[in-house]
Amino acid sequence: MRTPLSRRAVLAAASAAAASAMLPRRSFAATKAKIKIGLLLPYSGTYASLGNNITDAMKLAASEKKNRLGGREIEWVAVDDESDPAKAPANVNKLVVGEKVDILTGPVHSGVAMAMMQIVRQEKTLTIVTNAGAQPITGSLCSPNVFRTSFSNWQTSYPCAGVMLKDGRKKAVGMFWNYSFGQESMSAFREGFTKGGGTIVKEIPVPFPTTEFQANLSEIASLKPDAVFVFFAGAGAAKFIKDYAAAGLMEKIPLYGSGFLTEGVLGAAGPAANGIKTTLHYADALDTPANKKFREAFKKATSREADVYAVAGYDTIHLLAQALDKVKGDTSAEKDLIAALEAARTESPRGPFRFGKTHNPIQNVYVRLVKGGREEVLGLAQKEADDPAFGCAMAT
Amino acid sequence: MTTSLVAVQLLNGVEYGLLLFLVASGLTIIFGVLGVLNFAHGSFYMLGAYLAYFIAERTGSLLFAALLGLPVMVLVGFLVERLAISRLYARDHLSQVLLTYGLVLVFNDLQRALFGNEVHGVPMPRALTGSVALGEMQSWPVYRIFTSVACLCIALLLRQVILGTRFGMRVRAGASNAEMVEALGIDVRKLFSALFTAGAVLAALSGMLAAPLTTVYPGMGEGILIVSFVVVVIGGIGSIKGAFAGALLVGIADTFGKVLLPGVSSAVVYAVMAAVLLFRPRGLLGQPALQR
Amino acid sequence: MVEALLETEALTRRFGALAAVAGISLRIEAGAVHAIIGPNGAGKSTFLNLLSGELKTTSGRVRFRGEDVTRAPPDRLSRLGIGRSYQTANVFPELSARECVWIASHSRKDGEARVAERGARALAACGLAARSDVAAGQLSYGEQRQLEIAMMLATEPILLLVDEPLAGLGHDEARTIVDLLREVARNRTLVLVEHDMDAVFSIADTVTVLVDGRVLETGSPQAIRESPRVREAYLGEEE
Amino acid sequence: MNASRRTRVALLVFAVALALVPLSGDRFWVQFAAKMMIAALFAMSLDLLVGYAGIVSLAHAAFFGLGAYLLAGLTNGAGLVSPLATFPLALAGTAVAALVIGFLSVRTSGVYLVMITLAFTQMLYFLFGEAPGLGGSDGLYVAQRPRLSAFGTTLLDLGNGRTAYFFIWAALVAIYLLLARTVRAPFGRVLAGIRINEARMRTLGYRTRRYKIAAFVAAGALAGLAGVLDATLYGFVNPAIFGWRQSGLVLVTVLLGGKGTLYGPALGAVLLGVLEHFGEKWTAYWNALIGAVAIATVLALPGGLAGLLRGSRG
Repeated sequence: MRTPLSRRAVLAAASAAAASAMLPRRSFAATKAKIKIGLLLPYSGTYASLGNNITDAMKLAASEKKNRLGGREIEWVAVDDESDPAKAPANVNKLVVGEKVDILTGPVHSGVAMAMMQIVRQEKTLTIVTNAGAQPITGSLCSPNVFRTSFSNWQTSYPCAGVMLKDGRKKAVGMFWNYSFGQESMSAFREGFTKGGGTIVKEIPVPFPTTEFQANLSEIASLKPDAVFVFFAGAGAAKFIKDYAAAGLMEKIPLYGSGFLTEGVLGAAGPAANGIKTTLHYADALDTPANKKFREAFKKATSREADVYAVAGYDTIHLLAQALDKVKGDTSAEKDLIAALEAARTESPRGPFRFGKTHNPIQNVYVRLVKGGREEVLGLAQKEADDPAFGCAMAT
Repeated sequence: MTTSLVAVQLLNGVEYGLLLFLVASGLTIIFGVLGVLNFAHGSFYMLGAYLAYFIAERTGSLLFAALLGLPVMVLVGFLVERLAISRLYARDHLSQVLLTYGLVLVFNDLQRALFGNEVHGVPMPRALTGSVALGEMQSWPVYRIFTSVACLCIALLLRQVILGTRFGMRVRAGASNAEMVEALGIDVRKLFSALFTAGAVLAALSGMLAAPLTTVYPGMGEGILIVSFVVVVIGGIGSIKGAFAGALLVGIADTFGKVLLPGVSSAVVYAVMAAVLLFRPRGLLGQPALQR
Repeated sequence: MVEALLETEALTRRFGALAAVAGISLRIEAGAVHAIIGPNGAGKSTFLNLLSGELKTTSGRVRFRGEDVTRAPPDRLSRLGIGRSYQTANVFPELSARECVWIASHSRKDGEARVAERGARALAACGLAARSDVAAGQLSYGEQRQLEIAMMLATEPILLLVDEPLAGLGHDEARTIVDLLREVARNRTLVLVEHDMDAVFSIADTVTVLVDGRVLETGSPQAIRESPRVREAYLGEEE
Repeated sequence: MNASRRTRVALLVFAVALALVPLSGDRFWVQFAAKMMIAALFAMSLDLLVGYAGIVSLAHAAFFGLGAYLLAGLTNGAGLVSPLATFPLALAGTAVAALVIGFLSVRTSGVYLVMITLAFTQMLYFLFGEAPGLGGSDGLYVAQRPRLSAFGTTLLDLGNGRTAYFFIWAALVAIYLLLARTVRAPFGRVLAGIRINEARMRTLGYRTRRYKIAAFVAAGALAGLAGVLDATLYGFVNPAIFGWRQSGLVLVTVLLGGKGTLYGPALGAVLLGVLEHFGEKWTAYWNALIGAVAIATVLALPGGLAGLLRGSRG
């Protein structure tokens, strides 16, 4: 029942964007007014800490730019999306139609992102996705006015297959939360693993957000694979890691996953997490000047540790600053602004960053290992990984 | 599935069921005697878990957390009953659903304000960190055995209290006929207040016991609440024995559902409940129509 | 011999170990006023509830106009022509008297005009015509009893099961009800459970005495009054 | 009588005022008001069940969700665009689901009914969230908004915000009038009798279960209509609309507004909508605010807003 966006609709959208760029510009005075940036992020519920980190990192980046983008002062408008897709259309409208934000950023939850895409593709609002990794955002639903500074689910899980195969693990069990994030991660891993000659013995979908894993752990123990690939995040990930270790499986069957398995949960999981290998486009421990500078500044500003979510927020503002400087803050020059963003480059805390054809990041994906309760960077899993852009007309 | 795997899964199911029973027992007592459908029961579970985390992190001891946390929950349970629930006894189910639903929203935000949104781990007591081998691949953490035994002990204790004490006799009388209890000159107000508090404490205690296994996170009360409702309804509302049977049934059905029917496993327990209600509209061990 | 309108055969209802009704076999003859008396806890109300289908029988049978209705639910029995009124007035307190009888009457759907007319007739027959707009909950205790009977009549029953219609009423109110019942019973069959012996003996054609869920004796009021067994088991206790 | 006339005048003024909202020209407020109206319709449909038939169901969000998903499915899967086809089909589908769920649920009563309806809601929630082919957890787009054309001209295009607004307005007014009539009609009075004393209704000869199922189906179908309108307005459906919290929220709406009045729950929907919109700016803890409002209503205002307006407390 999913609706792949027809090629014609994308072209229509693209040409409409082009057409509106040729409309008479708004008066110059208008462009000198404050630039309104909408934040559609969760500030309550399970993902609130993600929303807060993204927001604070954006504000940190803005302060490094003296709170001005393209010469215009920034006005932030935040809406708590509660990660509730049922309320998402109304919340997006609040920002896009009600507040008439110049640029929309967010969200964390991909269900919310889907509601957002529906509206911003119609309204042509310049939108930067700061977390949600759903494939369609830069795939079948891609749109010239939508960029993403975080990741696509594919990018976080496909490279993991290569890492496992390189470690000599040919027989794997996959276990994932049965919602789109988990499903897309699993299918990316499956693609990479089978392509590289591995066999997936069994895929175990677990209802989201259930955290009762005992039955499936016993099943894994009886299947005796070479390794296990999992997708869990947040509280579920912490619980899974503890259960996996407590069942005595950690020493016998190595655990792999997309980086979200260990992001933000190492404290809660404790020593149980030692030995887990994951792939992600960032690692707290990345030893680069940009990362060190960023982490120190974030700590100073918020007295919290930065994380992968904060990085996306931070980069969003720096990329926007570049592009808006180029068009001198004129957000009505849509076509130029989009072109400027497409050309923007940044030496992000995560490494070199640029947008690909579908407006998804092209970025390094790292191999990380938990050791002594801390994440270590083992090296690159994939250099300058680009998303395969399933069904995006802009890719060609 | 091999026989040994079936046995292991059965063990998993029973272990899960025992924890469910502990949460559901308070719910079923409160409903059976007070006639109140308490949606806030999951919030008490969550509060218990958060208290365990909060105190254990500062004192380093889960036992200490329980000793310090349970009195707090006695106070919370007592206040909630006095200030809100006690005004509902004569009211319809709709009012109860709404008031306790409102409590859920309030408690969720209270948790947010007091403890934040992060996921927290609670370390197991050092004496219980080991594990025993279970088959060639898997091992069984001692703490899980401990919680199972603890749940079983509490179940037996409950049985003893209900069948063997004056308080228990009043509770049984109250469950079958509240007016009679009043006629017998028992102070119903005090009885109800004590029972509600006991239910809240039982829920919190389950949360504390479970905390090292589940980690502590926002919204953890709601998942368990819904499953506990299923347990209570399958067992027959008001019946502790029924809750025990229901909890084991749900635990085992859920465990095997996950293995045999992946992808639709979440619907399994609800299907079991619907099936039970079709044949026994008042649950496995439910009383025929309470006059309420 | 007059045809039996309703017949029970070893009708039994247990609550756990207690048999509230223990094997009652009884014939209710068409057109009769059949009173059922007995000390408290004799199983009178339980017996009525079995006849009206509100309680399920444990064993035994009930036949109504020759048809086995043992397992029939209350709504079906009502539609077959068994009406029921209650010990404590069981009206709809929030609705007006007119609405109460309307609801009763509407259960036989045969056009709004007839429904309304039947309701009005029942109200008038029970002497409540002037009180039809008063909320049932606001009526006096006696009037609520009258309304109970009016509601029952509005369903045009053949057999009326009336449970303690006089309980808690003053002398005058009780007389009104007795007169009403006598009037009602003229062309219907009435099963009456009642404690007030004067009332029972003044209107009943047949009296059955229940003790401990069993039939002690059945006979004419005269025969019952004179039965030594009844005197011993029952009447002796009452005053 | 006087009070009810005042209510009627107030409702008329309110309906006219709603009809004038699009004149403001502000698309956001038009859409905001449209959302309120859908919520009002949804709450009114539940009031038929809760306030009149006395059935407390937690399955109501499921019917809202089914209506929305059916519209999306019929549009995407079968390519149906005309509301003349999609609306009746979606409503019929919801009604059938309500018939099945109602049939199974009204076998029980009271708390058991609350629980079994909760179970059905959860089952559907998981089904739409996980089963392949139903859109999954991210939801679905409605490929084309309902549009009615004949002879090459478009008669009704619900993709147009203003047209959709008036359509929703008309649906709300029509359903209010229909429900107001229904609850005064014999059917509604029998439902009231069942709510007050079901056992007595049975001894009066009513097959009460049939009436309850009928109420369940009618309320479910109208909830489905609210869902269809929601999907029409936003063009997006997501399994989150099935959750038990949504069912709980609409119950709060009904009680806050005053059950058994129809217009009360509609008012409740407006109040909660406004509270949500502004409360969120005012405090990060506005969920607790809604919780507090629910608690206060139960404890202090059993008659809800409608009771307050009528000057009585219940």
